[in-house]
This record gives sequence, C-alpha cells and structure tokens, in this order.
Amino acid sequence: MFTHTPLRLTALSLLAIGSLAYAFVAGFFGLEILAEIAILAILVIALDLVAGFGGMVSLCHGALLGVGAYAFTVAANAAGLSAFPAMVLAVALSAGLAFVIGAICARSIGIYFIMATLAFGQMAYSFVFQSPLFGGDDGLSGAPRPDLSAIGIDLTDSRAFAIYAIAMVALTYLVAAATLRSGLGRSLIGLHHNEKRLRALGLTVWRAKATAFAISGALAGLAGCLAAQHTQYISPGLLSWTVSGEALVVVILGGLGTLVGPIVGAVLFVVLKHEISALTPYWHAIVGMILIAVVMSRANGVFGFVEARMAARKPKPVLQKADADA
Amino acid sequence: MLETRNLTKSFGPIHVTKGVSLKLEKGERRVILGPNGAGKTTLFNQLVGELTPDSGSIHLDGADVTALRVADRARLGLSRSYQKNTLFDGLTIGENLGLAATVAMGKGQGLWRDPLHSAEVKETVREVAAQVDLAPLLDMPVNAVSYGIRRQLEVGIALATRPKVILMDEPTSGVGPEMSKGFHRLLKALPRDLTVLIIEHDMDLAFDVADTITVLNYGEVVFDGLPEHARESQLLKDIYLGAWEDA
Amino acid sequence: MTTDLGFWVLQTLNALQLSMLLFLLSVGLTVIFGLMHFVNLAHGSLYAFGAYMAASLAGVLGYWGGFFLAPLAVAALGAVLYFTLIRSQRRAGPMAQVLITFGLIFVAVDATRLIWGDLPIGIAVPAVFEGQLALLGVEYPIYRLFIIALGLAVLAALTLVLTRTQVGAMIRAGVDNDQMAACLGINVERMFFLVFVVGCALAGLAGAVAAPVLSVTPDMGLQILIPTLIVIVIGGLGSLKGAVAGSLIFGFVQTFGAVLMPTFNSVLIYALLAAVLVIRPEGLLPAKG
Amino acid sequence: MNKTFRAALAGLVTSTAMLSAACAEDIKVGLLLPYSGVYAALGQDIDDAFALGLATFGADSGATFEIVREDDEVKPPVGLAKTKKLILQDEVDVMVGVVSSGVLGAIRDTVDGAGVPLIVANAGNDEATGEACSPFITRISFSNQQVNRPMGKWMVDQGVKKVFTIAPDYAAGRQMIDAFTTGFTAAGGEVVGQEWPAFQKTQDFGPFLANAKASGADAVYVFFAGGEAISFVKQYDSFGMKAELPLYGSGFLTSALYVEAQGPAAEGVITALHYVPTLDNPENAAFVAAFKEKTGRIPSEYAVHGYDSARALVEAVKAGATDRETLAAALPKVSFTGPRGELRIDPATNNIVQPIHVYETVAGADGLTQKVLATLPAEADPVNGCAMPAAVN
Repeated sequence: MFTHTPLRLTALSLLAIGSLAYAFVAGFFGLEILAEIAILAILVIALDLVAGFGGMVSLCHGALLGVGAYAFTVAANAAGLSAFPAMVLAVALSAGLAFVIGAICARSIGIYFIMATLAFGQMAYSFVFQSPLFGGDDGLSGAPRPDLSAIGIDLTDSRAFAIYAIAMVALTYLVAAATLRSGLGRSLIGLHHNEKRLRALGLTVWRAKATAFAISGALAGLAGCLAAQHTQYISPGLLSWTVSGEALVVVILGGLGTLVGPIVGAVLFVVLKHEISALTPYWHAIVGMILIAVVMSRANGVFGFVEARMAARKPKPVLQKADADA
Repeated sequence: MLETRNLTKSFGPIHVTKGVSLKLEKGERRVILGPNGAGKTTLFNQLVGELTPDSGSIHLDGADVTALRVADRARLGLSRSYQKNTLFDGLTIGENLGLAATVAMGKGQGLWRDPLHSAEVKETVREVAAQVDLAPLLDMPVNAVSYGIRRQLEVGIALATRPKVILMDEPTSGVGPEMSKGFHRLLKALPRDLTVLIIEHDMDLAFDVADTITVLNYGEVVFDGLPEHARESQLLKDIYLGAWEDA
Repeated sequence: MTTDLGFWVLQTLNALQLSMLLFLLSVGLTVIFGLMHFVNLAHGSLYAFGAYMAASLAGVLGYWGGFFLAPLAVAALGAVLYFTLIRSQRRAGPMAQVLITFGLIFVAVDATRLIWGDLPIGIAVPAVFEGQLALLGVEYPIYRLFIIALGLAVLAALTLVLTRTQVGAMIRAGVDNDQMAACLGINVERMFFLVFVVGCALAGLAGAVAAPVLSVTPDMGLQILIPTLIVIVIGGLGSLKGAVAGSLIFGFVQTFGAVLMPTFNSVLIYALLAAVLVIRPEGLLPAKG
Repeated sequence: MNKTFRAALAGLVTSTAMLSAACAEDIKVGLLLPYSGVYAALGQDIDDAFALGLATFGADSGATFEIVREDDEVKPPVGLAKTKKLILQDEVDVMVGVVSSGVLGAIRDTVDGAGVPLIVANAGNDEATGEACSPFITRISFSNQQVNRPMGKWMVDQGVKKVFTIAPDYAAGRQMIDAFTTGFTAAGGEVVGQEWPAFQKTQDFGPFLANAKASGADAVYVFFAGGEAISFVKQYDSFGMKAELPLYGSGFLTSALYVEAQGPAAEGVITALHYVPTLDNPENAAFVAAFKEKTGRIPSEYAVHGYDSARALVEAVKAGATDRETLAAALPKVSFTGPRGELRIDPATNNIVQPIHVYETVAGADGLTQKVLATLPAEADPVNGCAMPAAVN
C-alpha cells in the first residue's frame, strides 16, 4: 500500500524547496528547463500511478498528453474559450479517452496491455498527424497561457510560468496520492498483486482499471495543457509512442511505484539530456545506454535504490507468533 | 441457500462435471469429498463464475445466478478461498483483510475517502482477524509469514467479505496435523447462519465438521447424505479409499 | 479503374509483397515471444542493420553477397545481444524487456548514423530480377515476385521444421509449456539461443531483401517496428499461423486501404487492431488455447 | 500572438541589444539546424556550406562571426526551446537555419516578437513569406510554390497535356502540387488524377503507381524528398513505368544529395529546382570546387542555401549592419549573383526571387549528373496576404 515514509516526505520537501529556490534565482534558460521538468514530472506521476501501482504499463501516455495539448489549443483558439475552461475541457477529454482505452484494455495483461496501449496511442497519433484540422505534420501555434493578471501574476513571464508549473506538479502529486489512498487506489494496488482474487471478492475489475486509467489520463492531459502553454506551439510528435517510451524511462530511472521517484527521474532525465546533447548529437545513444544500465542493475531506479538501502539499515520486523509448520 | 441443478461441464471429451445437483440449506456445513481429479475445484469454479457451465443452473438464495459474472455473484454474498494461496503478496495481513472488506462493502471504486481507516472496515478486519486467529499479526507483511499463516489468511480474506455462503477449497491443504486441527476449531466457531461448502481431503476432519457430505467421482455425485451414512457406504469406500490408497 | 481486373491483380500482388516482408520480420519476433516470453522492441533495428549490411556488402560482393551474408551478420549481432542482454533479462518481466530493448533502439539508430552516415543509401536490384513479368495481364516487377516467393519459401521451410523435425517438436513443446519442455529433458537454454538467433537472421534477411525496394535510412527500423508489432498482436503472440494471418491482414488492409479509402487509411489498421483486442485480446490465432 | 508576451520579449530584447551594441564588429550567429533526426544530413550540408560561405566572403567585411549551433532535432517544440535559448541566453544578433517548415512555424512568433533577424536557409512553406511573413524573417532558400509553378507552363510547352500527381499528404506536399497544378492548368493542361500517400508512413508506393498507370495520363508529376524520394524513384522504375509514362517532379526528387542512392532508376527523370550543382557559371564553379575540397561531396541545393545565407549576412554587415535591428533592416535589401544566378529579396514578402532550372538526371562520366534543359526566369511569389510593416528602421 502507498504510504508517505519519512524518506519520501523528506525527498518531497527537498524537491519543493529546491525547485522553488531555483525558480527565483535561475536565468532564462534555467527557467525553461524547470518548466520542462515540471511538465515531464506531471506526466510521469500520471504514468507511475497506473504502471507502478496498478501494473498497467502504458505506452499511450504520450498520446494522452498530446490529446490534452491539442484539445486545449483547439478549444482556446478555434472555440475561443479562455485558458482555464479550455484546460478543464482538455483534461476531461483526455480522461474520457483514457477511460475508454482502459476499459478496452482491461482484459489484457502484461505485454498484451503494453501492446494494446501502444496501438491506441499510435491510432491517436495517426489521426492527429493526418487531420488537416489539427495542422497535420506542421502542428498548431498560438496556445494561450492562463491570464492571472487579476491576482497580479503575469504568466507570460518565464519565472511566473515555472512557478505555476511547479504548483501544478504539487496539485498532480496530491491528486495521485489521494487516489492511491482512496478505495479505488487500494483496489488498484490489489489488482496489481492479484486480479483474480479481487474479482472473486466482488470488484468490477474493468471499471476499477478504467477509472484509474482515466485519472491518470486526466493528469497526462493536464501535462499536455501545460506543454501547450509552455511552448505555445504543438505538433503531432507529442503523441508519438516514443514520448510514452521516454516517460516510462523516466519512471524507471527514478523508481517505479514510489510516486516520488519519478519526479526525481524527471529532474535527472531533463538535466542529463541537456548536458549530454550539448556535448554530442549522438546523445540518444548515451541515454539509451544509461537506461539499459539502470534496468540491468535491477535497482528500482535512483530513488528506489535509496529507499532499499535505507530499508536495509532498519531492523526487520520479527514474527510475533511461533509457526507450527514453517 | 445455494443450489445447483444438473450442472454439466466438459473440456473436449472429458466430462469434468456431470449433471451435478446440490442443495444447501442456510447455515448448512457441507463437505465435498472425492479423489483427485473428481471435479471438485472445477465445480467451485462454476459456482463462483470463474468457469461457465455447458448446461444446468446455479441458484443463490433463490435467484438464478448462472448468467452472472464472478464479481456480481460475490456481491450477492458468495465468497471462496482457493486451494493455492491467492493473496495480495506485497501487502500486510491487515491490508489484505482490509482490502477484501473494502471491496465487499462496495468501496473499491470510491475516490474520496481512505476506506482502510474507516470504522466499518477496521471493525470487520478486527472481527475476521479474531475468527481466523490472526489478530496479533495484522502488521506483518504477507511475504514474511509462514505458509500455515498464509492458509489462515486465505480463508480470512474470503470471510472478510461477510458472505452468506463461503466455499473453501481444501483450507488445510499442505499444513501439518496440529495446525489442521486448530483450523477445524476455527471452522466450528464460525457463525451458525453462515452456509459453508468445504472441499476436504482429510476424512476424519471432514466428518468432524460436516452436517452433510457429498462425494464426487469423475464429475458425478455418487453420494449425498449424512456423515454417518457416508461412513457406512460401501460405494464410498470403494471409490474414495481405493483412490486414496493409490495416492 | 476499380472494375479493371488488372487493378485487382496488381494490388493483390502489392499486398502480398508487403505481407511477405512483414512475415519475415514478425515470424522471428513472435516465435521468440512464444518461446521465451521476451519482447524485443529492437527487432526493427536488427532489420535496419540487415539492410545496411546488405547495402555495404553489395558494394563489395554484389547483391547476392549481401543477401547471404547480411542475415549471418545480423545473427552474429543477435548472438552477442543474447549473451550480453537478453539471457539475463528473460525472467525480468515485460516492462524491463520493453525498456532495455527501447534503450537498444536509441543506441542502434545512433550507431547506424555513426557508421553509415545520415544520408539514405540505395542498392540496385540484382541483374537476374531486373525488369517486369507479364502476369494475368499486368506487368509486375520480377524482384517483387521474388520477395513473395522468398516469403512463401521461408514459410514452407519453417512449417516443415516445426512440424516434421525433432527441433520443431521441441520448439512447439516449449511454446506450449516451457516447464514441461524442460522436464522432458530438452536443453531449453540452447533452444532459446537457436530460436533467437534464427529470428534475428530472418529480420536481417527481411532487411536485405527490402533494401533494393526501399531506401536504407537510420530510422527504417523504427518505422517498421509498429507495423510488425501490429501484425503479431493481431495474429496472436507466439504463433507461426498468427504471424502469417497478421501479415496478410496488415498487407491487404494497408494496400487496399491506401488506394480505396485514403482518408481513413492510417487509422483503419489501428481500428482493426482495437477491434481484435476487444473481441479476442490474445489475437486471432494465439499459440496457446 | 499575445501582446504582453511580445512586450515582455521586446523589453528583454532592448536591454540585451544595448549590451551587444558595445562590441559592434562581433556578429553572433545562432545556427538552428537538425543535427539529428531525419534531416540530419541536410543540416550538415547547410552547416558546412555556411561555414564555407563565411570563410569565403567574411574576410573583408571587417567583422568577426561567432557561431552558436543548436540541434532542433526536427521537432518543433525543441526548435522553439532552442530558439529561445539562442535569443535570450546566447543573445545572438542573427539566426540562420531551419530546415523543417514545422519548426519554422513554431519559432515564427518568437523570432518576430523578439525582433531577431532570421535567415531561413531551407524551410519552404508558403505561409512564412505569405500571411505569416515578418520583417525579421528573410528567406534565402526557396518557397514551395516558387519551385513548382513555372514547371506547369514549361511542361505544357513540351507537349504534356495530361498529368497524374503524387505527393505525400502534408502541408509541403500539398503546396508543391497545388502550385504546379495552378501553373499547369492555367497553361491548358489537365490533371487527370491525384494520390496523396500518408507522409512518412508510406514505404511502398506500388499501390499508388497502379492507379497512375491506369489513369491515362501523359506523364506523372510528383514531389518527394529524402528517403521517400529514393524509394519512389526506384519503385517507379521497377514497375517499368518510366518509358511509357515519363516522370517529372519537383527537383528535390532527384537531389544531388541522394541521386546516387537512386542509381540508374533516376535516369531520364525531369525536374525543376532553384539550384543544380552543374549550373554553368563562374560563381557556381568556385562554390562547387571549394565545397568539394572542404567536404569531399558535391554541393546540394541545401548546401547552396547555407552558402548564400552566409553571403547575405556578410553583404548586410558590409552595408553597415551591426546588431539585430540594423541586420533585420539590411538583410531584405541584399542582392548578389551567386551560384544560383542573380538573387534578390522581394521587399513585399522578404522571400527570395531567383531563376528556376529544369534539369534531367543523366548518366555522366562518374555517376549520375544533372543536365540543365532550361532556365525559367525569376518571378516573385504573389503576396499571399503578407502585410509587411511600412519600414523597420
């Protein structure tokens, strides 16, 4: 079950303080990177919610993010909604789509689930890529940023936007943590361990999976809205399965099923990517090798590794009752 | 309370359940006996809906549930334990019971509150833990306890749904004689209005808890009656003891 | 134009040609999965490697040098991968496998860029297969007929090996139940290695025969991956029949979709896939049950 | 574009502009090109030729040029992020590059808002010098319509009356074919059928070729580039269609960059482009020789964009430009005779005006070469909704 261990709380506080402090001192490019990290963090929290806790390893989260980004941009530009209603609409659309995908894929497990989500993600990608309404390969520009001038915040300023994005990460984290502690979250974790038993206990498995996937999809859609607001330009590449693959990489890099770890992973991934790509155009290969090394090491990512080390230092719980037959 | 009519199921040429008709009254304790491969677990799987029968029907508390799915039947008060432990391995014993209670109470899809900390779930967990003798171990992770304790939890999870009918598939399989006896003490202490159907291997213990006995052989009911009659039945001895000695 | 018999013949041949190319790719991937439960996302990269090797070798030894040696080179690379990455990850679960082989794709794309550069490479069709053949009233490129024939030949050979030989029986037993196969005294480890390497060689062969038709580019492995995965998911993971069925379905839907309903074409195949997943989550002809 | 954002950017820009004015003779150039992804080879060609151009013409300009390179990965959001970095962090005086029209579309508002001059060294989307034109964006490469429109009339003049067109289904493909169709039908030709294969998803063009064959056309006119161009030309030849149904197209189809990969299949294909390495003029001879010496390759049309971008930048500096503002004002005024012939910038759109060369790919002494059949006179693109502010300076 999901709990906030002291280590996790410490890591969260450090991340919050660190990112906010950096937001106040960083230069322009630092703020861009901070916003990039924040958007990726939202996506990977969403992914960890279903993949890490529910065992639903999705390769369509990039597509869900992209749907959010496109829905937001189209709602704001073509339909003329202001930013916040457009965000609500986009998040709802991502959630609805995720619910349908989750419901259809609920019967598939393991690699079948991965393949099925990959297929749905590519379907969305092809649709957007092909559709002239969405600007095809060239994409769409002009996604607005929310207008917070009423409370004295100008989100067109990079610093304000970075802080706004960090606040959204916090919101995402709270939603994810609350979900994990709700009845649905408990069921989701149970499903990961033993789907058959939960069904025998009376759980409508497909609905639980679809609902959890919808919540995750909503968060991915939120990440999409922020991505659109951040670059103010979107293209079908956002929906590509490689974005989902990269998100999965980040979750693994940080620590699957820890909710905090993926945030750490997002920080590491973005910083690493910028550092390495400054050195060589072949940075993909280096990222690939790091990924292989992390997975081969069998540690649960960077944060998972730290957690395991800390747990190893604590004394093991002792059996309170003698076993008649071990 | 639980009734089957002419239940039949075959896998290709092999009949695993052949015209099985059973009727359990409320509060009845019935033991199903039969050699390996007699179709006992297959019958359970059909009762809870994990397998669909080829023909025949299943009735729970007067309602035809043959077309209902596993989860729907569970919500009507049908619960089961498995011959092979089917637990939530990463969680603690308390969380296992809590999760079962949560789902059974229909809170498994809830979004707003933490059911594990709700009074009702906590109360159920406490009661069931007492019933299956796990009260002091609630905080132990499942993967850190012995096999015998896991067997107890297996039944505990089934009980945590507060069922009307519970099906137990060899609850003492693989545990030693001492623990097995303790288990039967627990079974006898269950509330009298709970209908219990048990697959059991150990004849003596079976006769100890059973109100009635059903014997299956090659998917067919070959005996259905009181334990004392079963004890005297030559047919039963031939089939059951023959197979028993072979094993 | 659609009432013209020639149109249907031509498009059927096109569909078959695409199907056979996909069959060569998917059969290795699917049998490896059926046997080892290993999903190799880098299978497309092996195909690209085969195409590059064929292109390079063709420059030195002529087309047939590339045709025969490229699959061997890919098999050798497969053997290296097997011992360094695959073997230790066999039991690591699908996610670890997906991620490791995803990482491999990144490495493979940049490796081909480093070795062969960013520019597309092309190789010529071998002299014997130049030109067209008149067939049922249409002129069809001989080389494409060769691809169809090659695919059918490989299918026939694999069917023979799987149904008539002892190795084939072992592989079928392994796909059915690997524990039982191990109990029967089959050297599972050696069988896995064999199947993996042969699967890689077939991917290399696919690359080699595709090279003269398509252009050889660093991202060709990534481009072919999704179609290949669709083929094996539609067909059912792990089965030879599934790979055949999936390849044919993909080839025909793609080809006729492209000319008859171009606006829906790209979504069509995914919609079909979704339908299969809803109705039969394990694919049309899964290896088990 | 959000007004406050533009204002914020402009504020940042003026403060940084004053900083850079201090050392006027140093021009900081931000080179935004794909160094990875599908267009990496194009990026490399432009990069090599740009450096060559600076070395060739920059020496006597009195200025020193510092180059900051960024990889846009052919991904619009990445291109935008890198653009912001170049403008706000590196504080470049001028940006050069952009291969993909998608990237150009993505960065257009940022460049325009920040008032940083951008020399477009490839991306050919019509909007960039049409409705989305900017006084800060000068295109030294080509526009999609420019390369294709004149070919329509020329083909009719050659006796081609009925044409079947094929191009990938994306903005550039549509623009190229639509411009050709306009020119072709205006001259009296008839388009008897069209196919739009899915962009970057189609590897086998066989299904579309069958339709072209059955259409009763005199010729086929296509646009493809990169790997798709190689596949298409080879597959067209393999179906034996070249003899009965001659293949025409936009010149990217048989670009010098990858015509070798097409091999004999490309022989006899007639296409039109703004640059061919075999153009017979002294500027081109010097360029080809220098580029070959530097890289060992024959320069492509992409290379010439890089070379002429450098030349244009140097010309602007020679005209007295020193910073973003003056460069932006000077760049649209440059004109010179380069390897492509006489070039000038159309003040109405800031798009290049250049002659178009019709060429046939033929077998030469060492491999395939380009035989120029005709040079069609330079023609400025229609304004297409471009409203240029009256004056920048």
